[in-house]
Amino acid sequence: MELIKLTIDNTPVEVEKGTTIYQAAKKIGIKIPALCYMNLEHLGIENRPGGCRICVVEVAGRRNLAPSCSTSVMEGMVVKTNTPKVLNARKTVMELILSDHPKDCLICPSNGKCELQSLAATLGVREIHSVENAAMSTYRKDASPSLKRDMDKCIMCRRCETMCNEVQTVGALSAVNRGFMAVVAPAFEQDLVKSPCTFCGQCVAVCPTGALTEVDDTNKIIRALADPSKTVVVQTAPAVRAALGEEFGLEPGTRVTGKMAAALRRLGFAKVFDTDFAADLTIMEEGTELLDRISKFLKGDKSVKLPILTSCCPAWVNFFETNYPDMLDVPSSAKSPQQMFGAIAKTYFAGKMNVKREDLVVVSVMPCLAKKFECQRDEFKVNGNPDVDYSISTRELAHLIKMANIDFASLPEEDFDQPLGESTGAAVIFGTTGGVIEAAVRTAYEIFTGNKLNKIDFKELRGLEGIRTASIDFNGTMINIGIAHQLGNARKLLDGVRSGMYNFHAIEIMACPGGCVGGAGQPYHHGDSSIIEARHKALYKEDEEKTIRKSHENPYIIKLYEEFLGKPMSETAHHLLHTHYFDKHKV
Amino acid sequence: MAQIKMHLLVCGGTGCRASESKRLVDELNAQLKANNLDEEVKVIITGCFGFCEKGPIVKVIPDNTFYTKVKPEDAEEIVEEHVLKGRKVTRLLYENPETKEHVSDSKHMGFYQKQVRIALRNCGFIDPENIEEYIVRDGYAALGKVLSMTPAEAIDIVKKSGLRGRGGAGFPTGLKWEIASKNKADQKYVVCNADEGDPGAFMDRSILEGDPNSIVEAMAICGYCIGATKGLIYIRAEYPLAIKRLQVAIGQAREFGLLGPKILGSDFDFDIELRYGAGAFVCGEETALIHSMEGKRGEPTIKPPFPAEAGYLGKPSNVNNVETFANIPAIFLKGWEWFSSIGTEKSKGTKVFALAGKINNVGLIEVPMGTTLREVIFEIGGGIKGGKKFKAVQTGGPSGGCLTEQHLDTPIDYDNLVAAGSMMGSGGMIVMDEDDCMVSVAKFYLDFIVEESCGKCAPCRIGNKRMHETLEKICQGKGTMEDLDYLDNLSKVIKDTALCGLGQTSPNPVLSTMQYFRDEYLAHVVDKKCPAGRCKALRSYVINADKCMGCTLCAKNCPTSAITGDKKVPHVIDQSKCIKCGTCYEKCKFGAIEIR
Amino acid sequence: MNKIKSLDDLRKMKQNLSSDISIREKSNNPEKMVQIRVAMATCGIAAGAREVMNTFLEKIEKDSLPIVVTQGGCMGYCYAEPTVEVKVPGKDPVVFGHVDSKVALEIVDKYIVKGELIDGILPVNYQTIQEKA
Amino acid sequence: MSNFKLQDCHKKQIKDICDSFNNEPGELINVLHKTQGVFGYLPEDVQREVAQNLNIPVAKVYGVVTFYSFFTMKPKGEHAISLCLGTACYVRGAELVLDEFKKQLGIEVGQVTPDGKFSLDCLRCVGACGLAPVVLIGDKVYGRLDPSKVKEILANY
Repeated sequence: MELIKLTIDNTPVEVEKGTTIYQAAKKIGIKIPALCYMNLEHLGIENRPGGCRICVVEVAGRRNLAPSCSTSVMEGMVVKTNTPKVLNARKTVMELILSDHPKDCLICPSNGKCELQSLAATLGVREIHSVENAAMSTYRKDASPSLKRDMDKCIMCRRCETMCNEVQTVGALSAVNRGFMAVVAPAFEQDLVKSPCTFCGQCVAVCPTGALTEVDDTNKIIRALADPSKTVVVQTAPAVRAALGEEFGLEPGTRVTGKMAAALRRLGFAKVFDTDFAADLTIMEEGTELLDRISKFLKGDKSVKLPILTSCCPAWVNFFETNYPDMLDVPSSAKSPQQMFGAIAKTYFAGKMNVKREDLVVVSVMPCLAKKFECQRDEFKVNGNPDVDYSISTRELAHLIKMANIDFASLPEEDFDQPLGESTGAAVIFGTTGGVIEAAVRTAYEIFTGNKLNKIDFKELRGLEGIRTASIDFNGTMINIGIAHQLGNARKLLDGVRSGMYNFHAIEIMACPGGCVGGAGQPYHHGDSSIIEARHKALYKEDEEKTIRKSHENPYIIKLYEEFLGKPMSETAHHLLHTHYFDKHKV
Repeated sequence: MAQIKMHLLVCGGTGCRASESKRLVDELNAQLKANNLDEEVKVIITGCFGFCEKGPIVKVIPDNTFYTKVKPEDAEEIVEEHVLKGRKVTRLLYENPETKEHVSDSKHMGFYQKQVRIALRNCGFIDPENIEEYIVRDGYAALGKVLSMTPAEAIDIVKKSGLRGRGGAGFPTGLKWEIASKNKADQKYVVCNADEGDPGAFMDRSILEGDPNSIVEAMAICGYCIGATKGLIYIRAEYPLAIKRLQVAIGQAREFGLLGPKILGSDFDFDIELRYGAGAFVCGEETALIHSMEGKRGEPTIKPPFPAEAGYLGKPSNVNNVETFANIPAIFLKGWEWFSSIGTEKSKGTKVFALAGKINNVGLIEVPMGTTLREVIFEIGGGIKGGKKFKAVQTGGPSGGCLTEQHLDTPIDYDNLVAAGSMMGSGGMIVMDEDDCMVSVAKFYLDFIVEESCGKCAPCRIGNKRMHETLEKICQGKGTMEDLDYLDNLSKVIKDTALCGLGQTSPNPVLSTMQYFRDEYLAHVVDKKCPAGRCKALRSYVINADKCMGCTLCAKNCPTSAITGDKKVPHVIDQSKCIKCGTCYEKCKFGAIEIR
Repeated sequence: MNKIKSLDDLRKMKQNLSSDISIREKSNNPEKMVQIRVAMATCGIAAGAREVMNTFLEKIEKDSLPIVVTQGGCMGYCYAEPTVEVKVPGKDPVVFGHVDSKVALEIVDKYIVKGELIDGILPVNYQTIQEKA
Repeated sequence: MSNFKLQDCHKKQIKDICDSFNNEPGELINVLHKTQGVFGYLPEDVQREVAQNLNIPVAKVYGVVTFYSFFTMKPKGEHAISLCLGTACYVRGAELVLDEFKKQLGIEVGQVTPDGKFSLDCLRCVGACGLAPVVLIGDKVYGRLDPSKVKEILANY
């Protein structure tokens, strides 16, 4: 590899050819401010339109300023990152951006988390030259069940467009219009619900301002908790425990399972349950379905659809309903853990507690924004009453805790309530890419072969590469597995299956980068993908520390089948835990 | 009826008419009649000779004698000496400024060398829809010549000719070709940028309409040089005639085997397709143009990578504009030595300009690099319309700047124009006179930029909008000195930080007018006056009591009843009610209403 | 149409095509033909060049004159469109500006038939590389 | 927004256009040119149909349509009036001519007269600067305009 020598702010530095000034500066501890630029290096996602012009630097011999994010280093280059000319340019450009940005920071949903806000502070913008009747670019506001768009706050960083098109290949958003009115929007600037949007929320996850945010349901929770006629229970998804701490200043990757349970209890939830329990249940149903299909297939039944696709991820479900309406019978019919939990809570648990369905409020805390959409789907309602009433994000939970004056750091570690709070290590790793399929393999292997696993960890299924494949030896029968995270990779994998390039028995797909740990409801990563990696590692650590690590060994799951469901794929199970899909084709 | 034996051509251009050419014609006719020559000799009034400084002009046909500064009193001598006796009136002949010799034959006058047509060599001379006429004028011979060389040899000729891109920035064409030729790829592309978008420029359109084959030939030459077999012409959809003629030319070239496989018996294959623009000025920028050809929004991307490395569909692509290509066949036909002998040290050859605005001879001209603005405007262009005073000339379109009287004798080339705060651009040249308000002109260009900005980068998207609003404020008489500082800083920051060439040059009209016409800005800001009277808000209509007859016509027509006064008594305009519609000014028969 | 297969073919073709193809096609003694070229670029057409062209064609047809009318590109005299160039054998070409149907008829009747110039001719103010050579 | 309803015959027309460009997404602009040529404008349903045929998101199509000023989502009048606002026309008083058109037609730029007869738009330089100021009505160019000629010109239609 060719090395290039240059100096940045009088410091000599040597970097590989092709490195940008921005990266070279970072190497010697100079953090050039940037706004539109985003590089999730662990995930291979980069947004570099060169549009904001904040990261400009002076390069000797160049007549204008160079955008450091996209200018490659050259031998002997002399770079200055903080001359008066540079500082004035950055400040002036920031002033321009702010001149076309609403000034309602104090009541903005992104207040305190906004990259634009903190950058304006860093750059020292103290006033904005007022031009009489200065135009503001304003647009119609749009709210879906999951996301809100307030494009008045858009700064055209194009991150959302990159996520939606290049990473997710959803194609709901595009840059539209030109010049001052240019903005990122769905076709015809219509509502997202009319677009092929999957509500994966990755646009929200990367938005540096308050232009794209989640629908805030915290007030509904507060009202429900205060209603004496309601029994309010909560379930928390696996990935939440690995990220919630970040909202309270803890290191990324700190697991806060116990503190989270304690906080939820203090918020007033009647029962603090765990979605992980439902994840174990999912494995029972999905694993059985998988084995069922494989056995039939091996016996020569050609009507069987393989590979089986996981269906835990609601954005993925939306994606295939929209893009692959011809393949609706391929994914597992098993509901997602969130919905299985809701269905069991409002039947089995409600019965145990003797609470009427209508008086039981099920709240879920999810790393996800598509879950808000999922819990409102009609097929998950009984007489209009949803199995899961409200789904809030990790960020919303943090907000609730703060609003309720709970000092998170000093909380004790507490356990979940029973019977819907017990879970295995297999369930915990649902929160990261490869986890669902590993959990399924652990159970399917033992059931299929009748042997105990010697080694519970399937390292070949782990990692952060976008598409991974592995073959697992089921005692002589090779089971081929495909894994994809990010919908663009899912599309590639599926197209490969269609074209015959791949031959899988089972495929796990997660819409978000890294799986649920990188979900759109998680604390903002602000472009630092090491945070997602830390959460990913934390979940495997939690799994390792669990005594029970296979779903079918969860005693409460065994009990649930004994008491209520019978066996996996039984009629009751089918009725409560399985679903069907719809053709929602859109362009 | 007697046969006409002689014609006396008298220039009827505006300049000459101002210097009494009309009376000269009358006098000549009277003299002819007096000598009974009016049946045999005819006086003809012609269009402008473009020699207004020496006007009025009289040219005698058939002997091509050229008289300058002819006064009505000279008519008698011309008729008696030249017409009757066949003796030229030496004292009226054109004097060569260098040799001080009298030149009698107009064909040997230096003036006629001011325009040299290379790119426009065939425009107007051949039927653009007939390839045979092009072939007769040595068409495709350059391609034949090139095919007998190696690509490197051919590129070397382009390099030595000194040809620079005619689309704006003036990048050396030969070097561009060399870079594209050196990048290895399974497919490369030759792209012709025919997305002429400068408001007030129509050079490329004229070449495409008048000589489409020259572009087809040049693109094939380029293809051979860089190793491309495909050519694409990106042309404005607003140019239907140019599109049609290109289609005809491409079709005929295919028929003749001058496009397609194995051209002229060589192993070289080349063909051309058309791609249409759809009304976005920014697509003149090469990366934006390429995105547009790929069916995307025409947003520029950061260079590098340059199109020569990764262009159309990610393949090496060479983008040149129409006029650049039009020069190529001529360079190969007549040699690089010939081409590089024309022009200045760093800018070789000629440049086509679309001369427009407040000028008498609006037209398409082609002059050697190094010609001065004065020669272009006052000699070729015939001076300012209506005998008004020259104020500024805008070159380079929205990316250029306004140049003033002090630049009139500057030789035109790439570097001089940039040094003066403007740029060559594609060749629009808009002349402005004393009635034009330079703040409004700057606002006009900003308006264009705001409308055409792609919106990708913040400085251009928002900065130009704010500049436009500030200029609007100044034109409304609400500007402050801080606004001028604001404009100055914004202009510089946009220049330094905008993403593409168009954004980086967009403040030029403001910067150059602020530099050369600061007085005018100050008049708007401090005195709240528009010296040219163009800014409506700063105008006030006042009745001159000495001239007002009290006819009441103005008062009757005033839409806001701002004018009062009794019959036959001078009227008064109430400034608080006046909306400055100008109706009174138009209606007054006595010129009593004045604009201040 | 035969394809041109070599540079020699091209040269031969050039020689074979007399300086004016259309004249050759129309007459046996091309040296006596008068050529009229109407500038038919966008601005010319916008200013009425098509009507002018039609007037010429009708007039020639009616009077059976040995005149050939062709179209050309912009000659650069945009201020004087429509413009028409007339080349009478043995004389320098003359350009007429601001031509309308009336002037077109005058050009034929006066200039071409009688050799009289009419008001409004435009002096040529440039040279091309062909001439300079 | 328009009330345009896509009929089967329209779908066929769009399909034929897309087919003629091999349904290449890269030909989107050429497809839109042809399609606008057929329908006169590009209503929503037409864009959806184009997206469907080229297998690209309709948001992309819309992004392109709104980027280029040549494309329009509003139907034009029977006679589309386009006034040149290029520099040459501007310095020769095109603005005054525009004001007169607005006054005579009673509409603003970008609008269509209530009877659907005229629509008024501006464009940048048709390249007929010698005739400045210039207006295009349909394909016909009127040059050397001044406000007093506007009424007369409109009377031809």
